[in-house]
Amino acid sequence: MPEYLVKESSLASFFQALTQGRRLLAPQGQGDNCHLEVSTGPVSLDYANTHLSPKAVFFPQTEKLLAFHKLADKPKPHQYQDLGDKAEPTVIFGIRPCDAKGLSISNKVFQNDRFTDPYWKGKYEKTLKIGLACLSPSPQCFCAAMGGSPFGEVGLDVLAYPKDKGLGLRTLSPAGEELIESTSAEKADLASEIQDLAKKAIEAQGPLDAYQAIDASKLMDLYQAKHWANTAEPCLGCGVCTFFCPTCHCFDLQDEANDLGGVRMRNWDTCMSQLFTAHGSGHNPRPSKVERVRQRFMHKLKYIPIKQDGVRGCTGCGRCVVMCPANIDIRSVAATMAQASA
Amino acid sequence: MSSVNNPYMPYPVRIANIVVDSPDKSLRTFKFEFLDPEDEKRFEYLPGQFAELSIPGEGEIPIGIASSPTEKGYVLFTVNRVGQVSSFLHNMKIGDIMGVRGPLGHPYPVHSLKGQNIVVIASGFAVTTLRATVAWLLHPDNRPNYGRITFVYGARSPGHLLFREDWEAWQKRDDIDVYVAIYKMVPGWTGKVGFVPAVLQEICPPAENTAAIICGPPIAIKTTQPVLFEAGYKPENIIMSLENRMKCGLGICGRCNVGPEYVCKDGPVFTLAQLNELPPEY
Amino acid sequence: MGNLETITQKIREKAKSLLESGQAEVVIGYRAGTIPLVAAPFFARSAADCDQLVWSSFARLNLANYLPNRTEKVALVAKGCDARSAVGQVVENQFPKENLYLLGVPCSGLVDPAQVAAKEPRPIQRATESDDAITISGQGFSVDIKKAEVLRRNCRTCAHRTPTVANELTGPEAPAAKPDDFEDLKTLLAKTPAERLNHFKDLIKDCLRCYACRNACPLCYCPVCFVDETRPQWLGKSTDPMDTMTFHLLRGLHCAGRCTACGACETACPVNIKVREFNRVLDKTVQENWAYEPGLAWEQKPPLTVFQPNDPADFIK
Amino acid sequence: MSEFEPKVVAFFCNWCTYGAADLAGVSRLDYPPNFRVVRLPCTGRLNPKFIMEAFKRGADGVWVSGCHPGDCHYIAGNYHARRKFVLLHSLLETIGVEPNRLRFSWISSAEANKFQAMARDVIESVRACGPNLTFRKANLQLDLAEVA
Repeated sequence: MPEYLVKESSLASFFQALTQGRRLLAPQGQGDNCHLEVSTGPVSLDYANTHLSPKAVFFPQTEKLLAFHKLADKPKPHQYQDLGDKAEPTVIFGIRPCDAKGLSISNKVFQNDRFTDPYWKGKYEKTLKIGLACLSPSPQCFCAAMGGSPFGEVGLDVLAYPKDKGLGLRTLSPAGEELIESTSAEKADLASEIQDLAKKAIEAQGPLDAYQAIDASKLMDLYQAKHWANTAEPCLGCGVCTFFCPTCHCFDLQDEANDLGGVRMRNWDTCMSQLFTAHGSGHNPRPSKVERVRQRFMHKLKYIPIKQDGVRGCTGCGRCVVMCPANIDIRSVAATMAQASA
Repeated sequence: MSSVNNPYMPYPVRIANIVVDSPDKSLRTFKFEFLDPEDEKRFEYLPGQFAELSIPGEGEIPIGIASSPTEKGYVLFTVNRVGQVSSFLHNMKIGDIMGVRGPLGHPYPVHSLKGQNIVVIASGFAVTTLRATVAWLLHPDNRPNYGRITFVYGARSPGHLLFREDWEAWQKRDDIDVYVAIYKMVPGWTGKVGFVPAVLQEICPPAENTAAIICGPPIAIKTTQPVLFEAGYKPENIIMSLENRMKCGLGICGRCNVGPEYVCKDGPVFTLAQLNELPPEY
Repeated sequence: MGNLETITQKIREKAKSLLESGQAEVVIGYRAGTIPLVAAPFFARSAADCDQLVWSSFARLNLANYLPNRTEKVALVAKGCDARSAVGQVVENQFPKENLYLLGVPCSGLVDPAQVAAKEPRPIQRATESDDAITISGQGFSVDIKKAEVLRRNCRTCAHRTPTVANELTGPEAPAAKPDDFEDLKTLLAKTPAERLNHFKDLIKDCLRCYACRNACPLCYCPVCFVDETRPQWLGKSTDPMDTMTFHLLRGLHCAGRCTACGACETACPVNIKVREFNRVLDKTVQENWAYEPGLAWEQKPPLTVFQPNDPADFIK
Repeated sequence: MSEFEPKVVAFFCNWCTYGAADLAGVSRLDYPPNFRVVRLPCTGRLNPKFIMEAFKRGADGVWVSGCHPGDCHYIAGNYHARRKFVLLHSLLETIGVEPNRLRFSWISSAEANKFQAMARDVIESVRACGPNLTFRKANLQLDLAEVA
């Protein structure tokens, strides 16, 4: 796919063009206050990553799916009706490659081999994703160790990187190319520069794909490894890791109603909660935090790769590393798993 | 958006009948009729699949389908009163409107078992999807495709035996062997007495070219397996249905997984050979 | 050797001897974190483990949280607030006193990463500390910050930095800070109800309802929390602002008269909500009405388990 | 505002205020009909979450009433309750709930007149506060409009 250049002087018109007929979401603010917000551009590139992952754009923490009336004079009382996907044409500028990869992993869950989730699909397909490559990784970043790259292209329509106070761009999909063609960006040959920058950024991160021993090992060997009780011991069971994870997609369906009617909604849920798997009978397949912590790491590093052609469910964004109140660091856990399976 | 393509949309149904199934009233069998006859065609299923019973304002519960697709005009579900939704459902009346969402999961592999003998082993109220299976197998369209069929069913007391009319009718047929047992003798009972594994041991059909389909509480499944092994059954030919807490039924919401497999989407039917390779999280 | 290193040495030595003598089967303390400005909970069960134990001003979690339901004999590395919480656990029958060894650390206050980030927004790759300053460094910079400038709010007003009840202290008593005078609450109370409501609504607007504050709290050991009760379900699971408010109000009430101001809740909060604001309202009420501070002695009776016939309550007609 | 009729959820102790309400009725002391009574065995049974639930479901006010200190049927239930009320009252007042929305009283089963006066006072002061909109969960209707 071709590359393009946006000069500093044409940044304003570039972002102006992005907003034509759609809303532009871009990171605003810094540190813990960096969030995706509606923007008219130009977008400041001076941020590490958004505090929360961009999954909420496609999979809001609370999303109302269906609604019904109870009153007999309304049409179809006590019958659920669809509230629709609420999708609007959107372009996100500035998704980091780790998060874009995360979205592509969740996309295969929400649109799996048997079912398609219409609420996710509507929003996913109406959103163009422009990534921003990482020239200098943050201390908690480890995308390369998880098989990704600071210049990763998975899940993106366009990859951008800061260049001479302007932007370098590479389009990655026909929709992305059409979008960039509609702007003032000029074609340029940036292939070798991108290659060089990517190489440098990966080297700055430390070890490449460090956890291959996990991929090669047997599921049950990892599952039955001895370290899980120790790994789980400091866990508080709060689920912050799952709320911040770009690939955690679990949810709870809940009905809420009053005298007039009600809604069925889904809310983010977490496998760290005891209730998550508790049967009505009281039986619980994952009764203690040892099973629950194991589930989370096995899911990321073994179950998802089994289901998704070897792609790991952790993209190395580092949010859980920073957010875990007990400092359970997935890098250390993965290293322990790799060691246990060696 | 067309609701036909939305797997979260329940089909509206009317409660056509309710049968109280156990002396303590904890089990009721609900007969639903689709409000839109077209929905019945869309709800195309096979024995072993389940559906989410959806009560507006209360929530959903995943329940195995107790009727067989060969029975037209309605679907049957037997519901144990356990939590909020099932308790609410138990208080609903004939004529009430609610929803059924499905069919979900994979059925028992009845098509790939063609030409084989089948032994169906049911304990307690898990008999529901097996009742559907036997009804399906005995349908004139299907019966010729299978060899010998054996149905073993046990429950606590005669009052806890579901679908009495069905199995009494099957007992009169000569193309199925029916063994119904209660766990403890009560006056007036003329059938077998004992737990399902003991009954099975007594009458277990030879393993050759035979598949066993088991459904029941974990303890019954666990104690039945040794009997089958002893009779020479291989893990590939022991077929079971799992239960886990579920919400979406679509393999998305994440809670019912057993290792990489989602019970709702990839199950609930697994062979013992498959389960032997998976974490025991069920 | 600075004070911190002395304490670390003392903890390691004591931990080893407690494990060796069988007085403790596990020593719960801190190890160095895998990222800057963090010390992580650590469970030492062997002499080799003990060499990983550290003391630092990043030790923000409350380790008493790990006591309930534990059957082992525990030696707990406890700063003032942790020790008070542990005493509270014993008083509330959540942990047997005979299984507890309190290795008390006189604490000089802990560092709040949010305040550090406010002073130095660049990505921090390394953080080291001396007794009264931290040094943070990243790509092309290295900055010293006085700890006193970036202490957590609760540490700035901590009256019990040295454990009041401990089997042993790792060093000389730390000077107490000026106690919380609730000045900000007094200012707040002078405002109109509508302004106060906006203040508290704004406070929790980012809440994700992850319940990290609850899970990090040593007081929250209920087998089934009210947020998880289903029949009836007291709390909706959505991000409805009223459900979120209800959670914070009831969480605050459950902690009233028990909270030791350890700040673990605010440490755990991933969206930097000052959840202790709710607790402080109640701390103030408890102190004013019943002159009670939790966790200062084994014999204390929590204020909601006792009463005086003449307890003040003018608002009841 | 004149058309606003407040709804108040009242939590009454079975042994005193509940009887006072009864006595007031029998004695033909009229009082406003705006409250729905939840009978408790003792004010000590009152969990703060009951009060929050009432507000969330749209109550404009909550009134809690039990036995005078010293008169508890269970000896000390209302003493314990009193301490809980102190906390609840201070927390809700601080976060900005108008003080008149949440009322507490001690009324024995003989005090029909006090009951009448208190009932009138509670309802009128809640009326003056206006409808409770801030503590009500209100977003269900919004979505119902979409499927009307």
